[in-house]
This record gives sequence, structure tokens and C-alpha cells, in this order.
Amino acid sequence: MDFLYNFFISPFVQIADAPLFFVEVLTGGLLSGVMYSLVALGFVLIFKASGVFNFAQGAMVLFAALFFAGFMDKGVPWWGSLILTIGVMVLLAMAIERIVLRPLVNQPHIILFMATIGVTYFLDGFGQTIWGSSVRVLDIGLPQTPLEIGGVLVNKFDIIAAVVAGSLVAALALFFQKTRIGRALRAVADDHQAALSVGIPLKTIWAIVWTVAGLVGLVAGVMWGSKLGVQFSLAMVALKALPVLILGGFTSVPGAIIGGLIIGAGEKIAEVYWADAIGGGIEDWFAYMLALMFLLFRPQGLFGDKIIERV
Amino acid sequence: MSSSAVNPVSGSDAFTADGRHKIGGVILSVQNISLSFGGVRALTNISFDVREHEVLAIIGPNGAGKSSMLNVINGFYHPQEGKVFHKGQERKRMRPYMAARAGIARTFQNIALFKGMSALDNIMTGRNTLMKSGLLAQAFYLGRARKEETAHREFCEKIIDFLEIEAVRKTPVGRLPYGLQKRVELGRALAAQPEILLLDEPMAGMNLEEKEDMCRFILDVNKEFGTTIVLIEHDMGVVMDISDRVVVLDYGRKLADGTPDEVRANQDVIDAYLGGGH
Amino acid sequence: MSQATLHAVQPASSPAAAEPILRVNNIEVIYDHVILVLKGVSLAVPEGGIVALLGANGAGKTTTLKAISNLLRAERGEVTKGTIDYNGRSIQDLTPNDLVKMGVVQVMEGRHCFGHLTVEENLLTGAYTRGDGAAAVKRDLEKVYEYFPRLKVRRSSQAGYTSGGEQQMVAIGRALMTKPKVILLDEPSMGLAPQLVEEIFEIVKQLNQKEGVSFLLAEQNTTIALKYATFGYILENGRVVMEGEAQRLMENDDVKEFYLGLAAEGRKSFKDVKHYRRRKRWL
Amino acid sequence: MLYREAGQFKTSYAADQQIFPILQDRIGIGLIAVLALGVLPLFATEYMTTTILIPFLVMSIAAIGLNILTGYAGQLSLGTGGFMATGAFAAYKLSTMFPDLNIVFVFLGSGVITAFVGVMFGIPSLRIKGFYLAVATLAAQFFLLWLFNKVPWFTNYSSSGVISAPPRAIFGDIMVTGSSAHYTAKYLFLLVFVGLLALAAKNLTRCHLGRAWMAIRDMDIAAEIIGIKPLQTKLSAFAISSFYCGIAGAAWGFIYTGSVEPLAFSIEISFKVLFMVIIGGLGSILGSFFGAAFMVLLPVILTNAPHLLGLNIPVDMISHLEYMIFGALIIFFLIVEPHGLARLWQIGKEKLRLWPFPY
Amino acid sequence: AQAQENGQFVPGLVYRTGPYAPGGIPWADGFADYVSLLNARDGGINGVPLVYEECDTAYNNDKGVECYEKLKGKGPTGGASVQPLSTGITYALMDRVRADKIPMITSGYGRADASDGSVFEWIFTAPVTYWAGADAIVQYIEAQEKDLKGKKIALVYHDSAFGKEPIKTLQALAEKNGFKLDLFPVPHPGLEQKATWLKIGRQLKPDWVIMWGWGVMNSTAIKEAAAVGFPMNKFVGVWWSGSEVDVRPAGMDAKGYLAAQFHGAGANYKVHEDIVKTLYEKGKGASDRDKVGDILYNRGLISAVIMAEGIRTAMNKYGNKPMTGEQIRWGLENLKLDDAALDKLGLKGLMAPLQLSCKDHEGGGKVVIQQWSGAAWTPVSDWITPRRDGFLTEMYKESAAQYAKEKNITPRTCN
Ligand SMILES: Nc1ncnc2c1ncn2[C@@H]1O[C@H](COP(=O)(O)OP(=O)(O)OP(=O)(O)O)[C@@H](O)[C@H]1O
Ligand SMILES: Nc1ncnc2c1ncn2[C@@H]1O[C@H](COP(=O)(O)OP(=O)(O)OP(=O)(O)O)[C@@H](O)[C@H]1O
Ligand SMILES: [Mg+2]
Ligand SMILES: [Mg+2]
Repeated sequence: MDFLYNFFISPFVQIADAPLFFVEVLTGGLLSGVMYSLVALGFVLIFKASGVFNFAQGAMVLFAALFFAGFMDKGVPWWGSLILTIGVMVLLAMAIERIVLRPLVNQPHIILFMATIGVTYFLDGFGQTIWGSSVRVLDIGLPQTPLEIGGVLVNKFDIIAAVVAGSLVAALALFFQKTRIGRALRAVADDHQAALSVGIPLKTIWAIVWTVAGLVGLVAGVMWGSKLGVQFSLAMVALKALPVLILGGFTSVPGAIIGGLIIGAGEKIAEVYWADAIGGGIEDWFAYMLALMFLLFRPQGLFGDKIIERV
Repeated sequence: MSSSAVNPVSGSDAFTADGRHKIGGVILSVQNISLSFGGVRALTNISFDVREHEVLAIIGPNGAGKSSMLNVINGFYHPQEGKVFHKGQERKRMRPYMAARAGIARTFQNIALFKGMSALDNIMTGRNTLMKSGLLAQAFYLGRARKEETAHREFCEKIIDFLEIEAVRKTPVGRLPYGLQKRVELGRALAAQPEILLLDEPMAGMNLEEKEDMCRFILDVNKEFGTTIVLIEHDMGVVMDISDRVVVLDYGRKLADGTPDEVRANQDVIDAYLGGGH
Repeated sequence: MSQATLHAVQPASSPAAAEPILRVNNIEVIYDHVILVLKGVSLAVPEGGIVALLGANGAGKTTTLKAISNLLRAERGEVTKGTIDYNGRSIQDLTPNDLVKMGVVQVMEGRHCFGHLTVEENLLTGAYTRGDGAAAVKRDLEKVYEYFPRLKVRRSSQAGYTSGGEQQMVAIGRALMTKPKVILLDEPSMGLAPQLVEEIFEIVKQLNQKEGVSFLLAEQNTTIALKYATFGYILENGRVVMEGEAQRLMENDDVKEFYLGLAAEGRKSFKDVKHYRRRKRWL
Repeated sequence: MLYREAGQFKTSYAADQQIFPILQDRIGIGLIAVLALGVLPLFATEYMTTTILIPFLVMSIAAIGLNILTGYAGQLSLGTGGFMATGAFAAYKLSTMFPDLNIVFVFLGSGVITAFVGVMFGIPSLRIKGFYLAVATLAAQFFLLWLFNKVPWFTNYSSSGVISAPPRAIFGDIMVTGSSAHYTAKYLFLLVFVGLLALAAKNLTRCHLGRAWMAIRDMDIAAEIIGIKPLQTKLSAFAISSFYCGIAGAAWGFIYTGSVEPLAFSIEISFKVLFMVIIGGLGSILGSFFGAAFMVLLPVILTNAPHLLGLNIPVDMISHLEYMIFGALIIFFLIVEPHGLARLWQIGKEKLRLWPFPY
Repeated sequence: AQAQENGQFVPGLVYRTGPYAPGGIPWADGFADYVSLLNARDGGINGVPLVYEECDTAYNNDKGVECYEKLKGKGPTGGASVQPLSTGITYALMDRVRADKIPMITSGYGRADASDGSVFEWIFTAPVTYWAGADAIVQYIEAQEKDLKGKKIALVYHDSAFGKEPIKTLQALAEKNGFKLDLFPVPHPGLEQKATWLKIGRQLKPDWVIMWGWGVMNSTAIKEAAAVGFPMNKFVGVWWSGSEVDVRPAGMDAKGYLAAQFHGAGANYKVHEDIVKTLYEKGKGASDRDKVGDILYNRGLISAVIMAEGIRTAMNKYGNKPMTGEQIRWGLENLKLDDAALDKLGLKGLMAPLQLSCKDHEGGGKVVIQQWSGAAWTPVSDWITPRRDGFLTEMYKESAAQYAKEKNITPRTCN
């Protein structure tokens, strides 16, 4: 009885009581959702372009952040560090293409997925071997201060993050529209062998995509890093990005953002208003349950390509 | 093949001179079927009957709707309009596995074998619907399960000799050349001892010799099991030789329906499909 | 094992006269490091020639073509012996992409369309390696639509949802879009309606005569293949067991009987083929 | 030609349908059995038993479980950890509710309970496929852990939320769980379990249920069209897979670590088991063992290697290197043989068969 | 090598990797440095060298078990004591140490009721437990608020065995002192706390927030707290939430943040001088010189001290040779670190005096509240003595008894 009340009634009563607070939670949720989108984007890129579910995206975020912060600690100015890190990510992309992907061309997706898990391990180890495991402060002078807009409290930092993510998406959307490359990318995702047979150079395609994904990772790494400090746990934001990715659809760049917004807002609202009914700390699974609900109606995610079923 | 395999359902079995089952009454009939996907009209108001024990060929240009027709028959596509009658009573909207369990087996145009499994396992899978042994029995391979496995294995081995694929019994089908894969697929369909067998271009990608063999298989199946066969094929030689009746589709419409000779003579058919060559 | 072929495999009988644009020298192919499939295949495609590659299922036709177009690696197969030359230069270590750039393209057996791309997008992927401008591509696209009007109708629907034959057309059209010099056609007629088969081969003829494109086609429909081909090879169990000008092959009795179905007593109905003929001929 | 079937003709299909039709294999298995049952217990030190053999066996069960679901039925699952947790907590509840219930039944019971839970989370698989399905299972992963963490009933209201295995014995007095149990007893007890479970799994996968699974995996539409019921088949896979994972979880809590907090079954475990299955070979029971061995042994070897080599590397460097080498090896093996160690093993045998000729 | 044979073997279950490495590293460095100091300065304990070997657990239970199994048997007398630095691993090892007769020292973590030596013969919680810590924090808050009646206090905790430990105590205290306690679990690893803090900062608006966090959760919490404008000087963390690695990433936001400690901060104690002189100036230090004296470094150091002095006490009874686990247990149970002793060790003021017994494995450690100035930790309270008499001890007894029942252990009689 009590549960039923807490579940079905009291949340809405609370919302009605303090609508402003609700708006606050909502905006807070939306904004933090965007932070996940930043990570999810990287996944989308690679999946869209090669049908590979790149588990290493999280590791790449950490990796990029480690190098960026590391360089800055070494006294390199931020732009210098940026350039250096970009260089590193490009090299990384090429290495992955050469060492991992090329030999595994035309293998089932789960195998490539597995390979990226191998990459994850390697990067985690490698990055920390070079830069150590203790936390690094990454301060690129982003404002953290809260500000009130019409009684609603928002965080400057979050807004900046949102802007960054938004522009990234726009850019990437264009990148995929640039028909020739974009089309080739999707072709590769559909059928490696056929793509080869019409002369699409997997080599370059993959190098490009992984580089871009690496850069997206860098951006995410810097944003998250300056939020949490750069440390191993950064790699775990990937887990928060998964439901976003799935809800938005593996193959949709805008989906990553929309998914982020939905998940972010959804889990915050749930945590704030339904925690009493079902107990706190539900964010973890709630995101997945939410994604699951959506999938039941759209098995390919909100914006993902339809799964072709044909005999 | 063992007479145990002779089809139980075929009610009053009369035999023709050459030992074939006499073509009986209508076993399956599609009426005013219309099917479209978004804009594409794959089928428009198609009706025809399939009679027991006959070999019916469906022909038509590419994209005419032949495969779609088969998909409708075994419940994979659900037409917007029209009815399908199976053994007299109307068939409600249903899922494909029900059709299979009702005795309608088929092969596919784009080979749909289970790539990870050996040829033998693929064929055994065809008999899954007939296997009953319970979970524990299987888990510990107790008497019942073992007996069942062996029995069905024997039946499948018959099919394997029959199709002459003994050599590749244990090869993962993914590695087999195209032609053999087609054969294995036929084997899988046969294994279910269907009343009606739907074949979607079983001879595509075969050379003459192999086509001859395949024809023989089909005719023998029809003869020995009395299995009703619905066949899509582009090789007119084959179609005209082995089918009792031919249905011609053209971009979703039914163009003609009759004996091979009638169809061969039909001017529309010639224009739309056969072309001058034939 | 003795290779008692009717025509001993010696270059003389192969059309080396016109220096071949494509030459395969006695190659061996192994899958998965253990399965030996090609046991020394040699063949040559003359500049501007149409060469037919005949043989039963599993003879190794597809494998041969893939060996040439370097798609084997993607199947975990490898050429362990022999050489493959294109215009006199070895091409074994080139990527498929290089090959396409050089004008060698393969139409894969079993269609392999890009399911999520529309028919038109599929065709356009064929133009990926081309640098000759959008106009030219547009022109060729129109040409393909002329060849296959059906594709024009379905141009904007996802290839994954088109019919088998339509997909086959897409696969061929896609290859044509690469502006090839040599096309490796693997079972082009498969799943196509009779007229279309004729048309396809007409197209082959046109391209061959008008644009001097050379063809190596693996085909099961021997009658038509030999009708259009200038030269033919017959593969059995990964070996070339017979070769010669198309005409000569057509006159050969075995070929007549086993590939053309023209037994001495003339063509016999499929219905009347009583026994399965088990005959391993030249081996 | 050391290894060949030549001359071993099967006179009946029954004979041909044995698990190990070939003599050499039967001998091999026999040897392994002797080794595992007789020799190892005598020579294995406590360290070796408790940190290598036991976790290896536990993980093998989990790997077999996941292999049934992902390798045979083709349903990608990242919920293994959650299901193992379910098993562990179910076992705990069972054994504390019914103190004199025999430990064997406690394990089986926890397996059955987990099977039910598995089915619950398997239902979406009818509609959701491939990587998207991973989300359903991830939901299971996170939800279940949260549940056990949140609801004190599962831990008999222990303030810390940690459960520890009550001491239990078989055959009256041989302790197999709890602190007083001797490690060899634990090992042998577990070994028997694993043996039977593996056998059952092998049998299932070669009977019609197994074929149905593989059919669904390879091409679900075609499978349905030839008469295989997708829902039942998928759910049965989820059920049986979870059954195994459940028992694995119970064994983990009761025999391996002896105490469990939900966090121990975090998502990392799920991934670990998935690696095992893929590295070992999707759709191969034997592979599950290879995979488990690989994943359990390698880290131990890597951490101890420097010491054995007399190198003096700081621990953090060691485990970073461990990570790198580990990742590199995963990639290496995938490239050498994408179908896993089991396939490698097969090819090895084929080469032996052809030996001394290359092919 | 010679030392290997007849030295006292000291296992180190540390984590220098994994998500919690930033906290694990300084602790491990402090511990390692003190051991090296003893060896370098005094040639070990009473002339018996210490042989120290680390094993990385990555804060992961089964790895912890593996490390324990690997190290427990080494040396002539086996591991002197284990200090797993993880409540999870502590639980995993509890049965084993009892079976193997190896003392387990859990300084400022692990299972609070283990202070009851009559049930937990092999576990030592000195100098303080979470329950004691929680009580001390509440005492501090009470001191600030004068009266807690009707006040609202929120507990933000790591949703794990570790984070749950204080709940019981706080609930009891809430009852006792009439304040309202709200619980906010944060799932591992704690990257995501926006909702939690919106709720706390904008809706609940409690008078005080207590945090039981570890790892990245801490800095995130501080950031989010600042983001919703919650005053830092009303925000008290447990000692695992009160180190440099927690506040630095949060930058200036963290200024004014409070944390409970059972030892001082900074490197200006004699022991640090010795360490710098004997180790760092010879380049033998485990950490960076400027990290010597960090909160967690000092904690590692103190944990080492407790073990070392336990061993020393044992040797004084059993003679100067490697001690067995049982002997060391005796040593620990008779350990007495009064001001004089602390002074001798160069720890004066770094920690409060201790005296353990067969019954009391906690030894009466004290707690001090420190504040982050933006650059350093400075004490803002005196040593607070947890209310062990009556209240806490009762709770220990009770839950220890329950444990004993579960494991059918018969408590020994201490006298
Ligand atoms: N699932 C689907 N979604 C959309 N369009 C479809 C679908 N299935 C078939 N079509 C369209 O319906 C038409 C008929 O397809 P179908 O496969 O039945 O042709 P077909 O007669 O088998 O041709 P072919 O001889 O080439 O196999 C084609 O134009 C095809 O594109
Ligand atoms: N990926 C592979 N792995 C292992 N063996 C293979 C593989 N692909 C083909 N083979 C084997 O190589 C042989 C030749 O196959 P191939 O496909 O080249 O024959 P084909 O002449 O094209 O037959 P079809 O006319 O049926 O296409 C076959 O015996 C087949 O079993
Ligand atoms: Mg069709
Ligand atoms: Mg072929």
C-alpha cells in the first residue's frame, strides 16, 4: 500500500508542489545526459563505419585524457598538449587498423568486438604505464560555478559541455553526409568483402574513422577529466554511455545526443522522485531498463537503421 | 526409400501408370492475395490452387513476386488482402513455424543454411519438429534420447545417400560450394517429411548435370512420398519438363496458369518472360 | 595422379598469341591452412577476350576468381604457389582496392549487396575509386539503368529488400560502375530470368566489343557461356582438365553430353533422365 | 600420422554419435580424468588449488553456461555476473533457510532459481537481437546486483550486506564449504560437479535442443520457417545457461571466496566470462574450459612471472604490463584463429592427421 | 638473501592499480616507507629484518584472496599480519585468517564489531572503527550545533559493505540525539551523483552531510555539492573521503570541506624527518618526496607502526626471532602505545595513544576533524574520543555475538 502510494502518487505530488525544482532536475538531467552523449558518439562513429562495436571507446577516452593531462603536467601549454595528443590519437588509430582490424577483416562482429576488448586492456595498461595511476588534476579553466536562471540552478560547466557536444554532432553529421566517404563507411559496415570487391580501401576508411573516434574520445576525456580529474575511473563512463548508445541506435549520430538527453533526464528524475519507492542508487540499472523499454518498441533503437529480415 | 516414409496424410492413394501418386484434390489454395511493402506492390490479387501430389511451377521475371508468394504461403509475409486455405479450412494469420509443423517445408533462394553446423546437423534440424525427448533425457543421453537420435539419424542418412552428399556429411556447410549447399538445403526440407515442399530456385547456380540430378531428386520425392511440390525456377527447360502445371507471375499480377504446353503457347507469357529464345 | 587430359595443358593451345592481360600460373590455394582447393590452376585471359571458366560445383571456380581479385585473404584462404600477372606485372601482393583502381573487378557469387544502402547508393559505391568527376559517374549510372530498367524502378529502396534477381543486377551494375578493364564474373546468370540472362551476355558482348573490356566468367549455364566466350577452361577438383577455343569445346563429345546436355541422340528431357550419372570423367 | 581415424570404422550410427568417436580422444579424456581426480589432488599445493584450480573450475561452469547462451544459441549476454550473483545469494538463502539441506541440492536449487530469473530477462530476446540484446542482459546485471545490495532479506539483514558461506559437509562429515573445509575436498567436490555439468551440456548441445539453439543462432528466420519455435528455444537457452551461471555463482561464493558482496559479481565478471567463451571458442564446450584456463591462468602466471624470473618489478608496473600483455594476447589469438582455442585445437588435430605432410 | 631466510615476512596487500589506485598508492607508499625505514635505520625490529613483499589486489576481492593465499605462507614463520585495505577483502579473508592463524589488522576500515576480541580473535581494528568514527563525527556536529534535536543530517555513502558500515551507528545516534537521518547510497564507482545532490542541496537542504565515500566518488561528490551550492563547512567526510586526492581534483570548490581523521596530516613529525633522511635523500623512498605526509601516506605509515609494534611487543616476550602469527597476535593484544612510546617512535601528535587487549582489539583510538584550506589539512577540533563505554561496546558485543552464532564460534574468555 505504502509502496503503491510512494510509487504512483507521491512523486507527482512532489512535482506539483515544487515545479521549479522539477525543472531544475530536468535541466540537470538533460545536461549530464549530454556528457554521456560525448562518449556514446565515439561508439556510434565506429559502429556506423565498420559494424564494429568498439568496446575500447571508454579506454580511448581515458587514454586521450591521460596524455593530455600528462603533457600539461609536464608544462606544455594546453594548445601544445592538444596538438601532441591529437598526434598520439592518430598514431593509435593507425596502429589499431594495421595490427587489429586488417587481419580480422570479414570476421563476425562479435570477434571484432572481442578484439576491441583486447585493445581496451592494452590501452588501460599502456596509458598507466606511462602516466601512472594516481589522479591528475586537469584544469583548462572551465568555470564550475553554479548560476541561477529564474530560480533554476544550472552549472556553467554543464552548459559548455552541452555546446561542445552539440557542435560535435553537427560536424559529424556533416561528415557522414559528405556522400562519398559516408556512403563507403556504411557500405563497409554492411559487408566487408563486398566493400573490398568494389575497391573501397578498408585501410584508409578505418584509419579515418578510428582517428575521428579518437578525437571525439579526446574531447570527452577533457570534459570528463576536468570534471572528475583524470584517473582510471574515467574509463568507466563508457558503461554509462552504453544505454545512451543503445537507446539512440548504434548507427545514428543524432541518436547519441537524443539518447543522452532521454537517459540523463530519465534517470535523474527517477532517482529524485522514485528513489523513496524503490530505494536509492537506481541510476545504474534504470538507464538500462529505460533503454530496454524503448527497444521493446523499436528493436533498432530510436534512430538506428532497421535490422533487415529477409529470406 | 523406406515405405515408412510414405506420406500418411495423402488420403485415397491412387497411382498412375508410372507409379506416381495420382494428382488429387486441392490441398492448398490462395485467393485474391495482395501484398505490398510501403510503396511496392509485390502481389496484386493473386489466386491459384495447389493440388495434392502435383508439381507446380511458378515462373516470372525478376521481382515478379514469386518468392514473396512462397513467403505468404508459409506465413512469413502476411498479405494485406486475401486468404490462404490449407486442406480446406481457412488459415488464420500465423507464425512461420506453425506452417512448418502443418507440413509445409521449403528451401530458399538465397541459401539459408545454418552456416555453423555440419551438413548432417543441418538435415537433422529439419526433423526437430518430430523429436520429443525431454530435457533430462537429452542432458544425460538416456535411452529415449539416444534411441530417438539414432532413429532420426538413420532417416537422415537415407536422405544423405539419396542426395549423394555422404562425403560432406560432417563438413560445416559454410565451406561447401554453392551447389552442394543447395542440395543440403533440399535435404533439410525433405527431412521434415513435408506434405508440401516449396522450392525457391533450387537449381540456380548448377550446371546441367547437377540440374539433371536435382530434377531426378525432385521427381523421386514427388513419386515416392507423394509430396506436393511448388517450384520456382528460371530454367525453362526444367520447368517445362518436370512440372504438371505452371503459374506465371508478372510484377505482382498473375499472367497465366495452366499446363506447360498451354503456358508455352501463351503470347503474354512469351512477351513478358520467355522472350524469343524459347 | 595422372592428368590424362584430352588436350595436354600446354601454353601453345592457350591464347598466348595475343599477350594475355591476365595470366594465372599454376596456382595452389589453401583455406584455413589445411584445405587444399586449387591444385595448380593455370589460365590466361587475352586482352579483349571473353574466357569462360566451367566446372561442377566445388571445382574451384569461385576460388580461382577470388585468388585473382585478392579477396581470398578475407576468407582465410591463401595462394601458396604459382603467380598471377596482370599486364605482365605480379598482382598477388596488391590490395583489392589497388586492383579495382587498375581495372580488375569481381562480381561476387551470391550477390553480396549492401543491404542497408539503397539500390542507387549501392551502384554509386562502385564509383568510389574513380576520379573522373561526378558527370562521368552520372553518365555511367544512367547507362546501368538502361541495362537494367528494373533497377531504375527500385532505385530508392534498400537493396536488402529487393528480389534475388534485382540484387544480382545490382551486383553486376555496381561492378560496371568501377570502369573496369577486366571483369571477373562469378555466375552472372544465377537467379536471373531467361531474357535477362540473354541480356546480361549481350551486355558482356557490347562492353567487350565497344569498350574492349576483357571477361573471365565462371558460369554454370555452359550453353550460353560458350556461345559468347572465345575461349574456355574446364575445372574439376581444382585442376584444369580441359581447355580450348569455345568452338572446339562445344564440339567435344564429353562437353556436349555432360555440360550441354546434347547426347548423341539429341537433347533429352529432364524428366527422362532416369539414373543419376555418376561419372568422374577425366580424373 | 599420429592422430587419425583411419581404420576406425563406425559400424552403427549410435557408435558414430558418441561424444568422442575417435580412440585417441577417448584415451586423452581418460588421462585427463585420472590427472584431475588422482594426480592433481596429491601434488597441488594449497595456493595452487585455491587460486588456480578452484577458480578455474568455477569459471568453467560459468563459461559453459554463457557458451550455451551466446555460443550455441547466439544470444549475446553481458548479464553473467548478475546471474552468478543470483546463484550465490540463492544458495545462501537456501542453505540458511534449510540448514540441513544437502549442499548438492543447495547448489542445484540455486541453479534452478537462477534459471527462472534468466528466463525473465530472456523474454525481450524474442524482439531484440545482437548487441541490442546486450542491453537487456546488462539491465539484468545491474538490476540484480542492486537488488541484492538493497534488500537486506537476501543477506539475512547483515549490516554490511556481505554474506559468508555457512560450513556444509557431504557424506556426513566431509566439509566442502566454509573455512574449516580442506581445499582438496573443495576441489574434488567441485570437480565432480563440473564433470557432470560439462557432460550434460555436451549432450544437450548434440541433441535436438542443441540443434535448435544453433539454428536460431545461425539464422533465426530460417530456423523459424523450418518449424523451430523461437521463443521456447531462446528461453530454454536462457534458462539452462542461467542454471549453469547460477551454480557457478554458488560455487564462487561457497567454495572459492567463501564470502560474497554483490560488488564481487560486477560487470567485470560478465566481461571476463564473455572473453573466456570467445577466446575458448564460441559454440564449444571444450573451448569453455580452454577459455577459463586462459583467463584464470594467464594473470596468475603474469603476476608471478617476474618473481620467478628473479626480476624485481614494482607491483603496479607488473599489473600494468599484465594488462598490456593480456590485451595483446587476446588480439593475437583472435588473429591466429578467430574461432578460438577450440578451433585451433581442431586444426592442430587435422595437421596431426596429415602429418608429416603439410596438407 | 640471508635476510630472506631468517627475516620476519611482511605481506602487503596493496592496490596501486584499478579504479581506487589514487587512494591505494599513497597508503602503500607510507606503509612501505615505514618498513624500509625500520630496516634501514634499525636493521629491522630488534635486529630481525623485515622482508616486505607487495601484491596488487586492485581493490578486487578475488584478487585479494589470491594475493593472501600467495603470501601467507612465505618466510620462516609465514605472514606477520595482513592489512587488506578493503572492507570487501577483509570480509573475504575473515574465515581464512582464523583458519591460518594470521592476525589481520584493519586500521580504520573493515568490520567494526571485530573490535570484540573474544569473538574475532584474529582481527584488530585499532585505532578506530567506522562506528567509532561515525560517533565521533556526530559528536563534532553536536558540538557545533549545541543541540541536534530536529536537525537534519544526510549520509552519502558508497553502496557497498564499506559504505554501509556506519548506518547502524548513525541510526542509533539519530534515535538517541533526536536528529533526522537521510540515506543516499551512491553506486560504485560513483561517477554520477547529480540527482543525489540536487535532492540534498535543493530539496532536502539538510544541516549537515556526512560522506562515506572512496575513490572518484569523493571528488565527484564535492564538485556536485559545490554545484548545488551546499556549504563545504557543513560537509564532513570519513577518513577515506578526506585526503588530498579527493579534494585536489575538485579545485577551489573543496575549500572548507571537513573530514574526520584518526591521525594528523603533514610531514612535520620526527618519523617523517627520519624517512626523508634515511630513504628519500638516498633515493630509496617509495613515493615522491612532496607526497610524504599526505593523509593517506600517514595512514599507511600508522598501519605499519601498529603492526611493527605488535611484532616488537611479541619479540619482547618470545625473543628476537621471526614471530609466528599466534605470537604476533599476543603482541598486538598486549600492545601499549602511550605518549612516551609514541614520542620514542617520532609519532607524537600524529596519532592518539593506543592500548589493546584480548577483549578490546580497537585500543581506544581517537578522532580529529580536519578542514581543507585549499592547500592543506588543518585540524579544527581536538582529539575526540568515541563513546565506547556503554553505547558502542554494546553494539559491538551484540553483533559480534550474532556473528559467532552464525559461524558457530564459541567466544573465548578474556581476563
Ligand atoms: N520485405 C520486403 N520489403 C520490401 N520490398 C520487398 C520485400 N520483399 C520483396 N519485396 C519486393 O517485392 C518484389 C517481389 O519480390 P520477390 O522476391 O517476390 O521477387 P521474385 O519473383 O522472387 O524475383 P526473383 O526471381 O528475382 O527472385 C520485388 O520488387 C522486391 O523488391
Ligand atoms: N572459406 C572456405 N573454407 C574452406 N573451404 C572452402 C571455402 N570456400 C570454398 N571452399 C572449398 O573450396 C572448394 C571450391 O569451392 P568453390 O566455391 O571455389 O567452388 P565453385 O567452383 O565456385 O563451386 P560453385 O559452382 O558451386 O560455386 C569447395 O570444395 C569448397 O568446399
Ligand atoms: Mg525470388
Ligand atoms: Mg562458385
